[in-house]
Amino acid sequence: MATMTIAKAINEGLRASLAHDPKTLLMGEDIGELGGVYRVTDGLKREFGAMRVVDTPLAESGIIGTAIGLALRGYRPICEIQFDGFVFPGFNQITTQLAKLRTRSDGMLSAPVVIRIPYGGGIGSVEHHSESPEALFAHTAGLRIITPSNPQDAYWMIQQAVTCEDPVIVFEPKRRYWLKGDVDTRTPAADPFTAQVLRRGSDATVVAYGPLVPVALAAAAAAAEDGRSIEVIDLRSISPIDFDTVTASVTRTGRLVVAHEAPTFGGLGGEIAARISEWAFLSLEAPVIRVGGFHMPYPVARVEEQYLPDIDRILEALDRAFAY
Amino acid sequence: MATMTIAKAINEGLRASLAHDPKTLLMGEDIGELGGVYRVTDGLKREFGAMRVVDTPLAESGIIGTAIGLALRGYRPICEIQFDGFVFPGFNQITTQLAKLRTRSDGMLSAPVVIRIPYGGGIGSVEHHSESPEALFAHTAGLRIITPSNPQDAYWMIQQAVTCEDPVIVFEPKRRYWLKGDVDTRTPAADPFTAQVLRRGSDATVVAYGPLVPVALAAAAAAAEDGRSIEVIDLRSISPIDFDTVTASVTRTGRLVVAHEAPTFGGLGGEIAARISEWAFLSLEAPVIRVGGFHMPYPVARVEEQYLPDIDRILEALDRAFAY
Amino acid sequence: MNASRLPAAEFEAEEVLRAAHAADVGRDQEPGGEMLQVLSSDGSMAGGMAAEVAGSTVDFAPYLSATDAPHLRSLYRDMFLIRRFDQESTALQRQGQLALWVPLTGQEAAQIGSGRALQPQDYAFPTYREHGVALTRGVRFDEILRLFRGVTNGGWDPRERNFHLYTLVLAAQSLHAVGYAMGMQRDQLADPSLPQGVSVAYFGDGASSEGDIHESMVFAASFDAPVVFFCQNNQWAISVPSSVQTKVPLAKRAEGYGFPGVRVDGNDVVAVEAVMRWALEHARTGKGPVLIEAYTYRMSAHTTADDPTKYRLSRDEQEWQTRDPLARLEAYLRTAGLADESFFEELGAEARSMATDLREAVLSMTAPDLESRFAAVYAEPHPLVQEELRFFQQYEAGFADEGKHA
Amino acid sequence: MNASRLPAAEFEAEEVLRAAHAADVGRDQEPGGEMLQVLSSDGSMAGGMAAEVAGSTVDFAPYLSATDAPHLRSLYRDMFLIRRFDQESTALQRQGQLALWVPLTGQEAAQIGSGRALQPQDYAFPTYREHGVALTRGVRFDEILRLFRGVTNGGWDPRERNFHLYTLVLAAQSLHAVGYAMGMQRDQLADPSLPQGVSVAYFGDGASSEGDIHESMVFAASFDAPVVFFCQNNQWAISVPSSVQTKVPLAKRAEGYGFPGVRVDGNDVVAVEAVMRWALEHARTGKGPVLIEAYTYRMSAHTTADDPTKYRLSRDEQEWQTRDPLARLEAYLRTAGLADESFFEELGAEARSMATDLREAVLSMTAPDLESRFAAVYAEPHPLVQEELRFFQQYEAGFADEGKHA
Ligand SMILES: Cc1ncc(C[n+]2csc(CCOP(=O)(O)OP(=O)(O)O)c2C)c(N)n1
Ligand SMILES: Cc1ncc(C[n+]2csc(CCOP(=O)(O)OP(=O)(O)O)c2C)c(N)n1
Ligand SMILES: [Mg+2]
Ligand SMILES: [Mg+2]
Repeated sequence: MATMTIAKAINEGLRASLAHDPKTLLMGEDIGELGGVYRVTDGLKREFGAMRVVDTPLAESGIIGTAIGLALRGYRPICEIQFDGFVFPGFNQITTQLAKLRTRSDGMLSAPVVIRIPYGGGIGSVEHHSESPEALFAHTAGLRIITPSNPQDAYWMIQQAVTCEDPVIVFEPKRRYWLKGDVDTRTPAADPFTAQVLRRGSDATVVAYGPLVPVALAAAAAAAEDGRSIEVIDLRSISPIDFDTVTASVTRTGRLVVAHEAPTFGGLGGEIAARISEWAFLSLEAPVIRVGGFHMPYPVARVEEQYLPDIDRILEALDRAFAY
Repeated sequence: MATMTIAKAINEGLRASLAHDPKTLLMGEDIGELGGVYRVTDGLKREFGAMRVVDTPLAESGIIGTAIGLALRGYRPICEIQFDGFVFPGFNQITTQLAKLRTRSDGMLSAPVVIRIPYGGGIGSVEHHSESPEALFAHTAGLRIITPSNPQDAYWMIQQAVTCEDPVIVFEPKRRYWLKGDVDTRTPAADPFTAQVLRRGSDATVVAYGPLVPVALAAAAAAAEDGRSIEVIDLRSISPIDFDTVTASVTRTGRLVVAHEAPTFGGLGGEIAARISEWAFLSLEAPVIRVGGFHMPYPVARVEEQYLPDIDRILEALDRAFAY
Repeated sequence: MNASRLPAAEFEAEEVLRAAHAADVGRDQEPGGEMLQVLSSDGSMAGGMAAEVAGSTVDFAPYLSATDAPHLRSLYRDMFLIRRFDQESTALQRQGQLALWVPLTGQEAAQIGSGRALQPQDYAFPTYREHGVALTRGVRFDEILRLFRGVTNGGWDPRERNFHLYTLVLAAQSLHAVGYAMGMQRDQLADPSLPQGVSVAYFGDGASSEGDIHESMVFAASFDAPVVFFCQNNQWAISVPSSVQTKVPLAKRAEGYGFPGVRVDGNDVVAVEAVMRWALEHARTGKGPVLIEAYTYRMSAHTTADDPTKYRLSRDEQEWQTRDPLARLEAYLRTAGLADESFFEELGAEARSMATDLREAVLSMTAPDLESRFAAVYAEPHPLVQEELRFFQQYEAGFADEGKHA
Repeated sequence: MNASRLPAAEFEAEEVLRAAHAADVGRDQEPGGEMLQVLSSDGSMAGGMAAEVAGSTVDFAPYLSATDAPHLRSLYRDMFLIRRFDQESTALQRQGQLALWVPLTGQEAAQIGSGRALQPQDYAFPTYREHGVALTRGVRFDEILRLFRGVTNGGWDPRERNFHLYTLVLAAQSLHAVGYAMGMQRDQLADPSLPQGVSVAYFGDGASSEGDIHESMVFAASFDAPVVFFCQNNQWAISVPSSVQTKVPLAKRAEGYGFPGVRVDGNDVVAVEAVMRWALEHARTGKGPVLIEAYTYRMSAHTTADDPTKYRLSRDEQEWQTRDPLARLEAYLRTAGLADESFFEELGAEARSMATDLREAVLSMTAPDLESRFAAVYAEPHPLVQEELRFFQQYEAGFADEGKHA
């Protein structure tokens, strides 16, 4: 058991993957000498060499496209996209190739490519550095999408992504890179495609993932002071979504708030609300309330605090749910 | 009043736009001499010349990116993407540039680019030619997305898209290109960003758009024989969505089925279900039922009939709604 | 700006087309001395072939098979069979047995010449028209037609044939080819006793404009990847002439990335094979990528859904008839006395029986059912897919049980 | 494969870096005779400048301003001010007044030389480091800093300055520049009395690998668009040396598209200006696009968030100090007697007062509120935006009214 940040946990997870399987390799912009702009790959090039930790030319379609080719040759490439907003030049290769190869080949071919994307806001940065585009990938079948919210998950989920035969996108909550926690490097975390109940409660359920998990927990703690018992679920996997866990919870609590940083309109909160409204129709005492970003490009740093869902926004949503 | 197909109506609409505003121009692959693979731009190069109807190099990012530049110079480019599945090389320019220019410039710059995309299945075609990716654009603020379901709307909506100061994506239901109907070339269609109630009913509401509108109407007709009165709404605009019209309907009928060809998971049906479940919570007698594609790449031609939402799938969904 | 881009409303149809292509004819159809060739359109064979490539003179003589009669006959056989296959497939499409067909007639030399140069350990990434290359990699004709009958998006096991599936999103496969080559490079480092493989990216003149082609060349050059870019410039991207994609030979692109580019007569199977052998050796021996532009012509429509009379002159089509890749090799084989009449007769018979078998195979292809498609999306269990499959099964069962609506 | 790509675990830190860059030094820092230059690093000025460009010899003498003292002084002034601006902005960032800063020190000659060659009707599309070009287009220093203070993603009205907003997605603006040029072309056709404008796409060595750069060159060549591609090869894309993007001069890419490419000493403001004048004239007179590679060096960090000691040798940084674009022009102005001490003193004073004003302007910048952002998303009314705005206003009002949670 060691204490480390999420960034360090991913670094250690990548190290373990590289050490364990000679077919793994890291690819991306500035991941070598520099160790990535967030130092998540720090020291790995020095340790494993330039054939295993590859500073690529500056071209995201090139990164994903060549990773697919490497995977077809039996390798397990782990690509880094430098920031959420820069995944789009690679969108075509992800959506039309990576996701579809298995179906195209009637199940004959696998493309176990892992794509790491630091995502989300709250870091006071410039345009394209604070986005949450996960819904744009979740709609496409053939991909799996996970997002850790703590060091233990971070350490294990990256390794589980690497051993998965399907392509996996790992969205890393960049503003939590420095969040510390215990990591048990011997006992694997739970199946990465399942949700986890982080706090038990009986009056309402809050579902969150990635950077908003600490916010949801804090909101639940605040609500407890008002005498409300809130259950908090960390989704962990965005595609597939572990609806069984959410349904079971809502069936007990009767109320659901879903929170993500991504814009509400067309976001995954809609998918969750729609499905839970159907599956738990008779248990719901209030409509599912969504908390998310507004329908605008992620705003400039000076106003992002007003934009980002925070404890108060979740509490306000709970208030609305309790008003029914 | 003239009778024409949807393809011809768009052709006439484009002709009217080109004739009316010298700053408009068409850009795309094979739209000139050939008139487009669906002949939607037939004859326009001959009529307006190669500076107004431009056969571009084969590069979708290039098409959208140069269209943005032309728009910045005061032009109104109307881009054709040859098939739904080939929009992805242009996704970056649409998502990070076209959608964001206005916000980036604090409202100083407009980029009134129109992007026409034939979409949807049912044409017995090969991979990438039958997809419905509209949700991947709706989640991004800054874009408007519309889809006509009949010749009258097709004729007018393309022209309304061209005069709109915001970027507009027009999804054209390709398997309905040959659907005929009356076009009144003197009286403009309703505001393209509003929904229309196509059939009045009192027992349940079916919301559809684009290629599924005729299917929804046929399902309503079939249900009528079983004594059920179904209201049918043609959404017409996918972003924004005219929730007021849908809410008003559901408040009366108490039941809602949403149908689209796009995969259900992460599709716009989720957004509609989530919002209507909230706005009409106390009126809903059953959960909103979604009918859509399955979570798989659009399947090969020989099985697409089983895959595509049809009259029976909508009737089955209505049955489920009525079971509550 | 050139004249062809000015408004043309006042012209009549044929003139418009002529005007629109005036510039192209001079530019693209007379590529001058840059195009490598040994077997000219009249069927005469030059003694050798040499050219300036990336600053030094390359002698292609060691790579030429011009005097190897059995080999020339077998090249002719492949070209003949694949053309016959093309005709049969076109017929099958016309009869409604295929959803679509993508003809390759005119490009047999480019495809057979390049494909036959490959070694077993090499791996080719086609677009959607490389039926000739498929043949050289051992893909069966009926396997190719499965896609066009709409029963699969694949059709064969790429790992068995070292021939990837057709990729319909233009240029996407070019990056896969480079990545695959990077893998071959790593395999060799890990085990130097392995035969070094080369990866080949096939693409067309139209696709050359896509960003992915550029990125694949940047990556290939950066990592000295053992990859050959094989561009069939067949003059057309559906209705758009190659002059819209480029005004100079596409082979010249290579220089900008620092690796050799060669333009070869794509209708000369001997020259194509030689240039490809040279390029493969270049890549195989660690000297990095090569770009080959095979200058050829799509003699038929883009697909069976296309109507070329809308955009190109029959004059040009006729002109290219005289450069037919099969006719010239046949002429050479006959005049040089390398094949007698019986060879051509037997080949005709072989092709006829192939066509009959093919037709049978196509008619007996079974369509998958949707149920089976749920299993091909993910390698590992997936709750959403399982749930939707359950729904679908129950839904279908509902019909079986009680003969529901409609 | 070159040695620099082999595992290096056994090396020590400095050696690793040396080994990793061994190849680059010979390759990139000695570009040989291909690089155009008149003002050498020691401050001596050659009489003229000529080069082979796309097959014919171009004499740049008519475009040189080497003997025009007031002009040279004003070029120096711009370079001096922009460097001072850079230093002040770095300081402001260190003091927490800016979220981030992107320094340009080292690239003053490339930016001022190219920017000053533009005519009023021309239009430039920058990346995010073109503060020098911004200055030549009349953008105020404090307008540039608004983005870096996080109060806007823009900062000025591009239509007023004919200078587009910074674009952070690498290479995207290059296509906008080509499209803009296509618009200029059409404007001229409609009204030939208009002065023909040229559009300029600025990008870096790293961005050159993106597909959008390729597509922009394909479109520009295809339509003979009046556009100049201006690539500042400052040797680095954050931590990645330009040798990973290309092994040959980037200027060579142009040949593959059929238009001229020139490599110029990007630290020689006189040469840059001349080459840019020539290129603009080329594009302006309908001869089509040009690619200029300005060979320069990013003397500072990539951004204030970057630490270059992680990836490059202080040896190299020192070596480039000796090629400083300002120092060499200062030396020339002094030795040639074109500027006296008072010129430099006055300039120093001007810069100091500029810095003071700038600091004040930055500190008094007002942040927008989120409410105002709702209005900037769409030009026309939008029900979802209106609804969310209403929600937000009520939500905020809730706090004002009753001092809610937390
Ligand atoms: C990314 C993408 N855009 C558009 C298309 C539609 N399309 C299919 S083939 C074709 C022309 C291709 O021309 P070329 O690359 O020269 O190959 P050829 O068909 O001549 O063999 C087009 C535009 C596509 N398949 N992929
Ligand atoms: C599409 C995209 N990918 C990645 C980035 C992140 N990024 C910002 S600057 C940079 C390096 C750019 O290098 P270069 O083009 O040489 O320009 P320079 O910074 O040297 O001026 C990178 C990788 C980005 N902005 N856009
Ligand atoms: Mg072609
Ligand atoms: Mg750089």
